[in-house]
Order: sequence, then C-alpha cells, then structure tokens
Amino acid sequence: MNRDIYRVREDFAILNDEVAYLDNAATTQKPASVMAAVRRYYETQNANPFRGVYSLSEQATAEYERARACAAAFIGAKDNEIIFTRNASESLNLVAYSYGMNNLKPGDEIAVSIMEHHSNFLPWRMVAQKTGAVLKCLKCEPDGTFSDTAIAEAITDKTKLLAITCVSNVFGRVNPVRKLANMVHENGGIVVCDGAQSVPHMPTSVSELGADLLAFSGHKMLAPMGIGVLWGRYELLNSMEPFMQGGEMIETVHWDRVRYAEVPHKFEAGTVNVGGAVGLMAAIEYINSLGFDFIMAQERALTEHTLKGMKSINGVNVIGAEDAQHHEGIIAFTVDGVHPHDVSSIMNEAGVCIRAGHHCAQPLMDHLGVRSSSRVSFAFYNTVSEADRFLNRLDTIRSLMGYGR
Amino acid sequence: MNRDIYRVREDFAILNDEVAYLDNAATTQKPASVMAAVRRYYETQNANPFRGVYSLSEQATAEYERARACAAAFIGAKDNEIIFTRNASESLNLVAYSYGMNNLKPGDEIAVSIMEHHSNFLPWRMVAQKTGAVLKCLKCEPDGTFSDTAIAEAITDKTKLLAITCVSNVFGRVNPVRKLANMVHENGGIVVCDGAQSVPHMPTSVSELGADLLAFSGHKMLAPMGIGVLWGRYELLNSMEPFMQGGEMIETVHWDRVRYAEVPHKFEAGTVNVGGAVGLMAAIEYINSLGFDFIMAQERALTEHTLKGMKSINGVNVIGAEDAQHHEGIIAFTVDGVHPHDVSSIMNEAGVCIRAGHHCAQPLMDHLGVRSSSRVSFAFYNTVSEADRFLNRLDTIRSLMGYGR
Amino acid sequence: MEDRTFYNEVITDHNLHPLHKSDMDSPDIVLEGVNPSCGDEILLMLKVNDGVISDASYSGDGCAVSQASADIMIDMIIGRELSEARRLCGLFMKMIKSEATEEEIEELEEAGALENISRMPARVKCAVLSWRTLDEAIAGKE
Amino acid sequence: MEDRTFYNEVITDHNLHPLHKSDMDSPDIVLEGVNPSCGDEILLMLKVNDGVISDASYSGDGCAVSQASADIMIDMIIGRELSEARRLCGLFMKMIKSEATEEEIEELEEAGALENISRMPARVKCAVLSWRTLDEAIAGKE
Ligand SMILES: Cc1ncc(COP(=O)(O)O)c(C=O)c1O
Ligand SMILES: Cc1ncc(COP(=O)(O)O)c(C=O)c1O
Repeated sequence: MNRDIYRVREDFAILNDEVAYLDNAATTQKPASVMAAVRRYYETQNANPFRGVYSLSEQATAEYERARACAAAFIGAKDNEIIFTRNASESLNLVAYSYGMNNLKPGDEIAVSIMEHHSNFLPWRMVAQKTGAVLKCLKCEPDGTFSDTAIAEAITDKTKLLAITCVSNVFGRVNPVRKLANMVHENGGIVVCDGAQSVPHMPTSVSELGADLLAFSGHKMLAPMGIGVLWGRYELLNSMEPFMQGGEMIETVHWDRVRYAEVPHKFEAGTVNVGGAVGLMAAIEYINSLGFDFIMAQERALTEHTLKGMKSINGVNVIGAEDAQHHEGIIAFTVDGVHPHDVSSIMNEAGVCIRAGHHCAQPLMDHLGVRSSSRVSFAFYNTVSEADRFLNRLDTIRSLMGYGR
Repeated sequence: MNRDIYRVREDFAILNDEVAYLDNAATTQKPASVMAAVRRYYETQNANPFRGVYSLSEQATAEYERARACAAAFIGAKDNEIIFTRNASESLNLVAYSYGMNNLKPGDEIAVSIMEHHSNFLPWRMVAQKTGAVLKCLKCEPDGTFSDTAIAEAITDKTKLLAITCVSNVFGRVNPVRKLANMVHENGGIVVCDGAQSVPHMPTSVSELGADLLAFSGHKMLAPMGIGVLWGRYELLNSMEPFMQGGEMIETVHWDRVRYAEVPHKFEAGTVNVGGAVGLMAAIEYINSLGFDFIMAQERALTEHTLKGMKSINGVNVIGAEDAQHHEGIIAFTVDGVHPHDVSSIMNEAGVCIRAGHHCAQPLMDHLGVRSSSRVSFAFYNTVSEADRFLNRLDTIRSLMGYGR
Repeated sequence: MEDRTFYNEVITDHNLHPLHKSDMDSPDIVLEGVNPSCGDEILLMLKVNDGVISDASYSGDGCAVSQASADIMIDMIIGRELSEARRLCGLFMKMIKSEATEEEIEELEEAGALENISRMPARVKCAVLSWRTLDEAIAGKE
Repeated sequence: MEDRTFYNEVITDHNLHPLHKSDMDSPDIVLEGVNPSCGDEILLMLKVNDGVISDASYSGDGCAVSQASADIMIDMIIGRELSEARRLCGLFMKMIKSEATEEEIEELEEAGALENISRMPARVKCAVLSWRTLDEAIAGKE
C-alpha cells in the first residue's frame, strides 16, 4: 500500500480518523481542488454561457466547452460526442426517451442484464411497455459471469438494443461488453453502457469498449453532485430526436417551425450547469494527476486485504466472485442471521459507513435469492486501517447480536 | 437608492467597479454565503442521501429535506409538493412528458402565450405534435398585456392546459395569471406557470397565484447552476406518471412489477443534487435576510432611473410598457440602425454586460416584428452608477457607429 | 468503541428468541405494517374480548429493531384494554422523540430498551413500525 | 474608455455606406451563408469569367461586423482569380487567429480593420461569415 495515501487524504477535508467512509460506490468525497475550481468559476467567470456577447459570458462558454473537451479526452471520445446531464440516470433516460421511444416497435427486442442498476432497467421497461418491444433478461451466474446459454437466450437477431453495465455495483466485476456488443452489432442493434462504476475506477476508451452510448455520473468520481455525462457515437446522436426541449437546444424557433441546434447542444435544454462541468473537469484533472496506475493499485490492495479478512470470519457470505481481482473495489455480502440494516447500524456505531439494502439492483437480489445485503466499497483515498476497522467490527457483529451467547 | 447596497455588494466576490453586470435575467451572481454553504456541505456532510443507514448519509438526507422545506416555505407550498430538478426547463419538460403526453388527446387544446420562453413553448409544441392536441396561441399587445379578444380566442372550453409565464423575460411585466387560471379551471383545465423571472424578484404564494404547477431556476436567484424547482398541487402530482425512471424514485422493483415511491421522490430519479439544494437553501435564506421590500425597492429604483434615461436618448426604442412599474427589472430595447449584437459588443468595450438576441423568445420577437433586441436586466446588487455607465455608453452608440458623422 | 452498541440484550434476546412470533387461529384483528425503505414487514394478530386484548402474536420479516420492537410490544399489550394499548403507543412515540419523562419511560418497561434509537434517525421507522400499525388500527376502530 | 471602440471608421463606413450591397442579374455563382447564433445572413453573388471574378455583390441582414466584412471582401476580390480570392480567405482566417505576419495583414488592405475581432470571441463568427462562405464555395468548385 502506497504510503503517500496520507498526503492524498489531506486533499479531502471530510476524511478523518473518526469515520471510515466505505460507501464510495454510492458517491465519493471531493478534493479541495474541485471545490476551489467551482468557487473560482463563480467568483471570476460566472455568466450564462452561449447567450451573452460580453466577455464574462464568453469566458463561461469557454470554461464549459473546455470541460467538455476534458471529459471527451478522459474516455477517448470526440468533444461533440459529450452531452452533459445531471447524472447517469438522466443520461440513460435521455437515451430511452430519445432513441428508445422513437425507434423501437412491437416485436423488437430489448435485452437488459439482470444485474442492471434500476436506472438502466426501469427506463427500458418503460420503453418496452410504451412501444410494444419485448424486454429480454440476460441472466448471470452467482459469480457475476454470463453463460453462453444465457447470452444465447437473451441476445437474438431481433435484439435492437442491449443495456448493460460495465461494472455492476453489486458484483464489482468487469463485464465482457465488447463481446456482447459484437453480437448485438452483427444484427444491427445498439449497445447502451452504464459506466457509473467503471469510468471512475479504470481507464476507459470508448472505441475499445465497443458500445454505442455510455452514461456516467460526476459525483461518483470526485465531482460535485448534479453533473453527469452521456457519450454517444456522433452519427447516432445526430440521428436521435431531442429529449428535453427549451432554451439553448435550438437554432431558430418560430411558432410553426423549429430548427434544433447541433449535437451536443441539441440535448442540453435550458441553462447548462457550468459550475458542475468545471467541477467535473477539476475532478478529471485530479484523477489524471494521480493516475489510474496508482488508483487501481490502491483500490485493488484494499479489496484484496478486505476480501481475505472477510473470508476468515464465520457467518459472512460474499456475493460474487471468490477472487478479489473480480471485485473492483466493491464487496457485497450478508451476515448469517443479521439483517443488513442492523449490520450498517452496528458499523456506524464504530464509525464505519457502509451501505445496506438492495443497492438499486432489486432484480439481481431476487435472482440471487437475497432479500438485501451489505456492501463495502473503496476509493483510492481509503486506508488499510479503515479496512481493518471494518473487519474488526464485522468480526464482532454476530456476537453483538447475541449469537453464541 | 439605499446606500447599504455597497455593503451588500461585498457579499459578491465577482462584482467590482470594472464591470457592470446587467444580465441578471439570464443568471445572477452568487453571494459568499451560498458558496460557503455548498462548501460546508461537501466538507462535513457529503454522502448519498436516502440510501445510507449511517450518520453521514442521514445528515445529507436531512440537509436535502431541509432545503426542500425551505423552498416550500419560500413560495407558500407544502414540503412534499416541491420537486428538485436541474432548472426551470427541466421542470417544464417534466410536466410536458409526465402530464402532457399521458393526459392530452386529439381535440384537446393547449393554450400557450406568445411571450413564452422557448422552454415553456417547445415542450408544449412537442406534446401537441405527439398527442394530436391543438396548440393555441395567446397573443399579446405591444405593451405585453392580453386583450379580452385575444384571451377569448386562445382560452376555450376545450383548453386542457394553459402555459403562461408569471413575468416575461422580455417585457418584465407581471401577467394576470390568477384571472386566466380561473377561466381555465372553470372548464377543468390546468395551468402551468413559468416562475423563472418572478420567483427571484417578488414574494410568491402558490395559493394566491392560482396556478397548478410552477417552475423556476435556482441560478437566477443567487443559487448555483444545476438546481431548479417544480412545484405542483399534491393531488395533481400524485396522479401524474413518473418522468425519468431509475434509482430513488421507486419503492420496490422486481423484473415484472414496480412500485413507485411517493411524491416528490417519484419524480427525482437517480442521485439527487444535495449540494445544489443546499446552495438554493442558502440563496433563499440570503434573499429572506435582505427581504423583498429592500430587493424590490432597489430593483424598481434602478429600472425607473434607467428607463427615464433611455427615453431621453434619440434612436432608442423600449419594448413593452411605457411605465417603469411594468418592467420588473427588465428593459428590452432596440437602437435604430444598430444591430443588437453590435450594441452588446460596444457595451462590453465599456465594461457593461447586457444581453443581445432573441432572448429565447423568438415567437414573441416575430410577433413584435423585431428580429432581435438588446436587454438590460437588474438585480438588487446593481447600482445607479452602473446604470449610468450603461446609459452613457448607450448615448454614444449611434455616433460610434457612424450616424450623424 | 468496538464493543459499545445500541443493540442491548433486551433487543437481541427478543430478536433471537421471540416470545410471540407465531401464527394464530382466527384472530379478531389482523394488521399489516410495511416499511418499504427497509423491506420490514409485520403482521399483527389480535384476539379482543370486551375491549381487552386477550391474546396477540405476530409474524414478519425484517431487521432486529423492527422484530424485537414488535415482540416487546405484543408482550406488553396482552391483557390490556385497547385504549390502554393506544396510550402506550403514544408514550412510545413520545420516547422516540425524546419527549418522554423518566416515569413515562419506566412505564414502557422493556420497550425502554429502544430509547436510544433516536440517535439513529434512519432506523426510527423500524422501531415504530409495529406501534404505529397498532395505533392506526385501533384508531380506525374507534 | 467611453469612446474607444473596435468599430473603427472602415467598419462603420462599409456598414452604413456599402459599396456592393445590391442585387445582380443572372450571377454565375450564388452563395448563402448563415450564422444561426446571431441571425446573420449573407447572399454572395459572383460573375466569373475564365476563373476570374469579374463582378460581385451581396445582399444580407445582420450586424455591422458581418455586413462590413462582406462589403470589404467583395471590394477586394473583384478582378481577382478564384484561386487568388481563396488565398485571401486563408490570410483573413490567419489574421483572425492572430497568426498573420504584418506583411500579410498589409496585403489584406481594408480587411485589416477587422484584426481586433479576436478580442471579441463571440463576434468572430460574424467577421468570418462571408469569407468562410466564399472559401467553401470555391473549394467545392475545385
Ligand atoms: C421566463 C423564463 N423561463 C424559463 C427560462 C429557462 O430557465 P433555465 O434556462 O434555467 O431552464 C428562462 C431563463 O432562461 C426565462 O427567462
Ligand atoms: C451501476 C450504476 N448505474 C447507475 C447508477 C446511477 O447513478 P446516479 O444515481 O448518479 O444517476 C449507479 C449509482 O447509483 C450505479 O452504481
């Protein structure tokens, strides 16, 4: 474990020795540079971009477009393929409304993996209901892999759209997006990827990924809440109808005719969130300055250490792969006889913040036969001593709850 | 003019003597207390709200709901009638998709005033196109009033929905929403109000307003970008279908059945913007601490002074009412023979920031026979000397552009 | 710190070894309580004679807080008048809001073990689920 | 400060008293340029003989920058070969990007009056509208 981590932690005012924040898959903390960038924007450059012909507005426009270019470079995309949204959920709904509602018809198939976050499941369920398309379920094994049989059942020559997460927020395992995408593309379908849990934790190249659209959230990667991204292949975005309509997304409006603006503006209705985009840019710059080598080494070491410790505790059952390498910083688990909400509360009493519940992936919970579960999830700024605090408390939980008394 | 204004200006780091920011209808600047509140949130309470059973998440939830209660009190609404959105445009699109697309049918009429911002026009145009409802235009007089004939033509017994702004961002005049709402309600229709230009500048009571739904933006009232509000009557919201779907807006999700969460959560898909909501709360507290008496007196004095000055300049034509009292801080105008973009650039050279273009109200521009116009708009933190700087430059524009040479 | 916990013996005992978690033949009143945010479910079953709760039991699924709280409540209300049971519900709510006097908490007997739940706002719903369900049901009857 | 302005006499003169703002009978080439963000519109009309622009005019509507720039451009390209006109377009773009040498700006004659537009990024589109339109059209012919 890199010892520099204590210097890195000083960038995060909220981190201290009292509380171990281990719910990073839900949202991350923000470094000082992000807070400073947002503040600098509001204190020196704030204006409504695009609309103004004066210098302040030009600066705001430039900052916003610089943030777009930064997000594009981060995932190997072109600038005009980046649409700023509020969060991954809005990005996915945008695709559902704009592409799904206008392109799918009865008989078409939408394949959705059983491990999707509700935000990449419910929009497609809605599209299926409203268009008459058929919703097909791509089932997974208990370790988070997809069998060839499951794939063959879910992806057919009628599959017009596949919705799949890059990394599940329960398993923490990297999905074989490229392989699945190739199958879908062969029959002319498109692939919508949920990158909420992958983009913050590993290098992303949209060309290598193989998907057509990719959604992610800023708040899960050190940026403020309220900013998210949808990436899409330019030609695809260009062929899609607008989603929300209003200011900024038009070229000309008359009572009886409208010309929409070009992509990406066509999909950004109303006053854009420059402050949020600037925050995301600062977050990406921070991530780049640390480098994914450091980030991934850090998160993997924490995951390995923690998983090993968990396996040695009686009555603790890890969800997903045996191997830490398939847990990208995320370990969901249950404790025999102890409800996950009680686990969380007992952890909280020891200053350990972990998640309890269905993790917005209830269909997966149903599939695994688990009502709900606990989840510990790491960011690079976590320490082994935080992981140990979690493990020590976990070790006492069953006895605290009266078992073996 | 209140002399304390110079102390108030110290709360806004971006304001200085070099640049007169007079584009406040587009977006406002942010006081230090708003910046501090957002920062305090991220530095001491940040977590994903609702989802966590640990203290940090409980604090984030409490802050978010406190912000909701604050926004509710600000407009005399109940807490659970406040939906946080990204901006007014999203609020209006939410209504268009959720109410409009699911409730209107061929033959129904949607009445939209000709002075609506594109964000309260385009969504209704889309709804009309997709549902077969008829879009009717409520025309206005050159001074921004509605004649009885125009009203009778636009609002009929088939009017299922009226979309009307409280205050136009071009005229700056308060519209008779209550009177129009009464007519629409008589025939069982509903009224969607755009409060983007009214809520920041005058006390609002949704019960007195008479509308069923009200949209506004935080960034136009001292809050950060990326947070907006939709207010709606509870029963109406409760009867509406969800708009965006995903995490947080559900109670239970299974592959084959879903139960949505209660209003307002039903309409807040994905991770909410706590930082933005906290910023909006601080903005409202700041406004409350100044008081609307002060704010309105300040903005009216500036408007009166400026309008008087503009009338004495040759070749300057004010759009809308003669009387400053019908210009709530907003004065749109043209200069004979000088294009509005040139006006703005020339103003910018003198450190004066004003808006040029169609102000996202192109149908109104068409109706008034104006291709585009300039607009000066005030906030309470502007000064008479800033207004004078604008007037002095305006006085020279035609001669700078070669007229009378 | 490692060993301090809200989960005292009263709570863990009632959770692991409930006294009244069982089905009931032909109950007079059946009440269902659901706490959707946690997934807690409670089914209360009461026999009532002349306004007195002569027997009660529950079944359910959920966290230790909700299940123990239900078991403790049932234990307290058996043999009491409906109005008296409602009064206890009121006291319990008061305690949760940190508004109860020492005597009132005393009167709540074992339910006093849940007093500190107010320190865990997200779990308050679990603690009050059975009490609220009972209270609303009796109120509906009156 | 009150009196300093980018709008020098060359620009205001060409805007108020354009030399080439007129219709043309049967032009050989008609080019339309639109700047949607400002609403500027330009219609360029050229007569071309043997690769030489023998006559040119424009009509349009828009800000002083776009209209003066068009008028200045037309004045410069009349009598030049198409390839030569394109070279001037290239020089103009270079100037706008602050990449032109002093000699190159000199060569642009009156168009040099627009040099400082780079200080007003939002207005650059207005200045280059006619030049870009001409350049693209000639490139399309080649
Ligand atoms: C009257 C009016 N309505 C709606 C809007 C749209 O607000 P936003 O861009 O914040 O969504 C604006 C401002 O641009 C406005 O002035
Ligand atoms: C895999 C996955 N997809 C989507 C989301 C939704 O992200 P957001 O809530 O920011 O819209 C999340 C996080 O909650 C997630 O973990």
